[in-house]
Amino acid sequence: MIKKVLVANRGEIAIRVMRSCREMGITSVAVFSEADRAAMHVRYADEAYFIGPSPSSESYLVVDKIIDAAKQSGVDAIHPGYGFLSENADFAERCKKEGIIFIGPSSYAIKTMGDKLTARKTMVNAGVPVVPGSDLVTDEKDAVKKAKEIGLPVMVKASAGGGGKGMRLVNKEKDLVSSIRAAKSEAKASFGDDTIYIEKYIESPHHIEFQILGDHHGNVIHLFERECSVQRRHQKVVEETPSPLMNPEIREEMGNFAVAAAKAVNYSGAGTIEFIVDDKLNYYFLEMNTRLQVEHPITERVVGVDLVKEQINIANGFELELKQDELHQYGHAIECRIYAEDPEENFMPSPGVIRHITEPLGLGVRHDGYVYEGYEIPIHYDPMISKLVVWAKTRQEAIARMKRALYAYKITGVKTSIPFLERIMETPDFVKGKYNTHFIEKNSDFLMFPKKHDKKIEDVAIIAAYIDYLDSLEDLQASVCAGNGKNNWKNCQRRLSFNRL
Amino acid sequence: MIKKVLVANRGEIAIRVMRSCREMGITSVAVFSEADRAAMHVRYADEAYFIGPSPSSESYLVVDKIIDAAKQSGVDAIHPGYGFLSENADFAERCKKEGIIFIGPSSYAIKTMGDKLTARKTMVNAGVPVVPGSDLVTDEKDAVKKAKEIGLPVMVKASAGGGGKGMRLVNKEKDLVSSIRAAKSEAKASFGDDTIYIEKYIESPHHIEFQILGDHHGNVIHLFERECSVQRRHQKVVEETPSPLMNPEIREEMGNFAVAAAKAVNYSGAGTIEFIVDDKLNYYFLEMNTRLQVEHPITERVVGVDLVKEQINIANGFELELKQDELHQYGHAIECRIYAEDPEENFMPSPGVIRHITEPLGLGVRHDGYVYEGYEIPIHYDPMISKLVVWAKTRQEAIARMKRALYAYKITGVKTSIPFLERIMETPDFVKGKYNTHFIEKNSDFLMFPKKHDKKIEDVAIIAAYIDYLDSLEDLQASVCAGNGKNNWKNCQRRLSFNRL
Amino acid sequence: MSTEIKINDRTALVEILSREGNKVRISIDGKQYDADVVMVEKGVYSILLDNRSHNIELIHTENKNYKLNTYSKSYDIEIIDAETKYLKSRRRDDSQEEAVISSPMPGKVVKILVKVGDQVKAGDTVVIVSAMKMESEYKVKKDRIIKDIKVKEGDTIKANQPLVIIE
Amino acid sequence: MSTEIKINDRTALVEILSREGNKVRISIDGKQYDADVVMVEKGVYSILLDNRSHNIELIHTENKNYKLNTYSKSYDIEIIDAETKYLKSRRRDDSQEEAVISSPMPGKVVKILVKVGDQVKAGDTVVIVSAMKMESEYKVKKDRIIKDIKVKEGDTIKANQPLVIIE
Repeated sequence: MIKKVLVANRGEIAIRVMRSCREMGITSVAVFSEADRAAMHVRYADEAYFIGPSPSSESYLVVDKIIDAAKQSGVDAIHPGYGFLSENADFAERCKKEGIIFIGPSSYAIKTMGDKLTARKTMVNAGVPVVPGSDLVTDEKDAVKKAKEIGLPVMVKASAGGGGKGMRLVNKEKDLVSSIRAAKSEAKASFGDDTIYIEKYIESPHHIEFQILGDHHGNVIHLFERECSVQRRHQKVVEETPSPLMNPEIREEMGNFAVAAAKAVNYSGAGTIEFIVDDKLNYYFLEMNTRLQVEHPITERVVGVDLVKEQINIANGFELELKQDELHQYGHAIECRIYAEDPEENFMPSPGVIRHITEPLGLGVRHDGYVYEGYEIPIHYDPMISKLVVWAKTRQEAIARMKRALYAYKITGVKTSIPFLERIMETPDFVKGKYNTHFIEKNSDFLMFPKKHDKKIEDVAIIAAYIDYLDSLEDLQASVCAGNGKNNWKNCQRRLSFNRL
Repeated sequence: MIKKVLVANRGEIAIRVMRSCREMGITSVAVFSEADRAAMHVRYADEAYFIGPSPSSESYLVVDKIIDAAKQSGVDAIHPGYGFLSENADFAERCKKEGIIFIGPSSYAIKTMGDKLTARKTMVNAGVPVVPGSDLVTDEKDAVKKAKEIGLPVMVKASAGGGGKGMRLVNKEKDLVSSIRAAKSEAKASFGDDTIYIEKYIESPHHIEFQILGDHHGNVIHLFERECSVQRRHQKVVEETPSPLMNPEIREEMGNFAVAAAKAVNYSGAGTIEFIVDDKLNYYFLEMNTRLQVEHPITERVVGVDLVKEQINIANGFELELKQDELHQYGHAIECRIYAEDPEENFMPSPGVIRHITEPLGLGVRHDGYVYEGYEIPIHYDPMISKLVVWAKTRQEAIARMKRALYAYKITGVKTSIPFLERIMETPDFVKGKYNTHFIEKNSDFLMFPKKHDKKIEDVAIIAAYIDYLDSLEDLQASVCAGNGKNNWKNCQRRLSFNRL
Repeated sequence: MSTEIKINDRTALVEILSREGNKVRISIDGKQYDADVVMVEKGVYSILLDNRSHNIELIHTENKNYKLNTYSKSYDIEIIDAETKYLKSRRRDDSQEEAVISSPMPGKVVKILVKVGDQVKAGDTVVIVSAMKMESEYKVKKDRIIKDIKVKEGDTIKANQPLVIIE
Repeated sequence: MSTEIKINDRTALVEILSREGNKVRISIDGKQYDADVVMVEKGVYSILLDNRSHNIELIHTENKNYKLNTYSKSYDIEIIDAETKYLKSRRRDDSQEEAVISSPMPGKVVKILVKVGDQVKAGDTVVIVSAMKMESEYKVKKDRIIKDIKVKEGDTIKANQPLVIIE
């Protein structure tokens, strides 16, 4: 039985894991870098171990330091959270060698799913649909033949490619030959290798993923889908479940494939099968994330499970108590990721000191964060401050609730993505549930359109600033202790002493 | 359609109502007394109207002032919250006369249910079980006969009684005559009237209430029960749903009676039928609360509804969309009421300034509060600071979650009932779900037993205080601006200016 | 140099042995601790001691007095430095000081049941204070004479403010 | 006496007409307002104006400058009082001041691509700063000469701190 867990992470996910530990009566151990001495995960944990300088490459990513802290603290298990070492097969293997339970899948599963080509082959063997594509080809005629087999539109990609070079989208058969030639010659020029491959081009792609859980006894279940198509620079911004695109038949099909995918690598623990889905609900395996996802709370809310507790129970060797046919999606949940970034300045990161924070509360709102007033968000790590999760009976009500929660969520001191998220909630395509991964690009004008100018609000702002200015001027004058009378000096001291309280 | 609502209340319930208004696109109007200018409900509302001095008898309870504010602001409706004017039939009637929708039942329903004797008679006529009792009797033999009919144990009560005088509990038949005599003579001596009545004494009483909703079209549904037996001085402290005492058959019976009770007064809006229930699951109508209850969130969580939205929809004249046979209880919810009071000093109220607050967050936690850092809890109103509501799949998990949430909930500046609530969550009777309204009395030793002395924690406390002392001493010395050099003076100013930030 | 620190009923002898940044070596009643002490928020300290994470919230009440919460308990702490000792030594040991009736909770004076010069008996209620819908009665413990009344009915009072002076 | 207040690009003429407690009568560009202004938390104001409830959060950034959030928008505000005016008038109107390359975000200097004396062309990247896993390149807008380099690779920098001086 796991009685003590080291959480090899920081920020909101470290605290989220520790919360479940506390509910299970498990002692939690934090690790922290120099920048994180005052971080909330250190304050929340039962114990805390220092593991080195601020850059994660010298602390959170150093296997030896984590293992040292685990041994010093005498934990039974390590929870890796997401990011950092969570999908590091060597780390999982090392834990095993050291006799520490790694709360996650086997290093074999991590490794197999971590390599795209191996993962694709494994899925093909397991009968899971993958994006149709060719093997590598050099011959032009072969390429044309393959492209026709796959069916247009296709992407022609240079095998050695990257950065869009040697890549061609082909919509019409008449362009096929010329595009293949162009791709090959560009690839040759850029990479000195004209090997190419051909992949089906997915129009209007949706990113839909399935949460799965597997135990050590061969049981695997899925906990339905999450729609994650609202992305900026391949970074998820808003997630929801159920997906507005989904229907019960496709959900069951995809869920079954997700289970098959996990079984193909004897998966144990929590994991996610990502699919790319087109508007006609054709779906293809994209990749597997062999860890807890940032967006796991929306599944927790709609299905009614605590995924971290499930992870720990699985790591304990327990059989899954959840049965597939007893699971249901109930209502609708949306997650917004709150980043410390300035939407008005091209999403420039905005680290700094939190001067004031009001967290949104009330019915149907879950808030997983880690910052507090006076906390300085360090420059070294991810800019995510918190995750705002709402639930409601319907999608429409969930959107209204998210707007209400975002309205009440106030942070000063750093810029945040809150105004941008509010705008997403008002975007007609989002409101209608008609969106794909091109959503932010397609709606950028609406999303970036400044709110209408209100002169009265401007005047209210002036009033606040001016009154604050006058009052601090007065305070200052009252406090300036030029100090020629004893009485005055005493007053000064008293005021200083009072200010400190 | 209601587009603008005045919330005739303060504190957490005012904000809770406004949250739902905001989600429905309804403009919310706050009213506030002198003490409440800086209160959160004023900050949260779209508009705010001053209604007089701090004592509620001169502000929140003054019908004319509320009506004035409603007319000035041009609202369509008034939501009374709980307490204050929420069960005032005259206020409901006045709203009607003024053409303002009262979000609550008719004044007839309020009046009928507000008078205990009328309510009892109405329930008897509706076939709802009430606590067996006699009419008023003066004759001793009549009294004995009635008592035997009702069945022992019984309470003999003086009709004019109060404060326990002229009241006798009779367990054995042989004591019946002497007790009746004693009660009569005590009643005569105390009140000059020896009229008595006899009521069945409910041993091990449980306080279980049913949430109901009725619309203007004659539809009434119930949303299952809440167990409210953890009480101190007849004040609820902890509530949960489902009740650990309940079974599906009794639940259905009681639910049907709750619906019948509401129908008997043509009830519209949200209301609560309170029952007294003994260990053998005999249940009797106690009273009806013709308003939203403090503890409504546990029903919202387990049934998945927003009761304030339902209230507003009903007030709009809409038909209930919820159907009895589609409603289910899902999982388990517990509410703890956080009071500003000192459990170690006989629960003495503890108004004052909130110096620091950390609110509990995360999976399955809802927190409805209204205080913030720097806010001064006024002496004029109820000491309730907030309501902590948790949900989990099982009762056991919900208790663990509540403990986790209470652990993380920190308030300094005022004393709170948090340590007492933590103790309740650990009390074996509560953990087993074996408790009735005598719970706190019965377990007072356990509840008040001080936590064990830990010298190391004491030393940690000393370290914190001493370091704080040394650092503020240093600050003070650096800031004392005896002021003989220009440089020094400048430093002083800069420090003061910095302190203000 | 050691300082006396009073924590609830105990008086501890405390000495800082060394301090560098947030690393503090401190001796308390002869026991030596190496603690990592950081004020993370105003009045909130995070202390790591033997890798245990402690959270302490404190309020500086007056002079050198603190009210302090740990997870499990609340403490009253007083720093008895040289100045405090000096002041304490000067304070006359006068147990016959005039007695003051006050309310530990802030609130409103609902009723004053005495007037100056009244002779009251042990257990008599002198003043009633109300806060948050709850009334508290303040009584005398011995037979006394009312010397002075500092408030009137309807007054809003602070905690521990003198209400009635008796002798 | 009126004071000029700059809000984003607008300059408003502001005068307090009367003030009693939190009731303020104020004129802004000739329009008169009766506002109820309360600082409810540090840096957070509640303002009632014609019974509308406004919440304003502000940070005093430097001197008489504020950063300010309302629900719908953020503002930069500067109070231009007599002192500020005096200082501004004294400031030489020197458009040939030395140019400074700085980063509006705090972070870490990842790479410096120039050395003192280098001639750089318009659009050349001079320094790369990273924060929160994101790198930003800072370039010169015109052909320039590198006059001074104030930081070195690996340095942690504050927002708007001078990194490279060009002329």
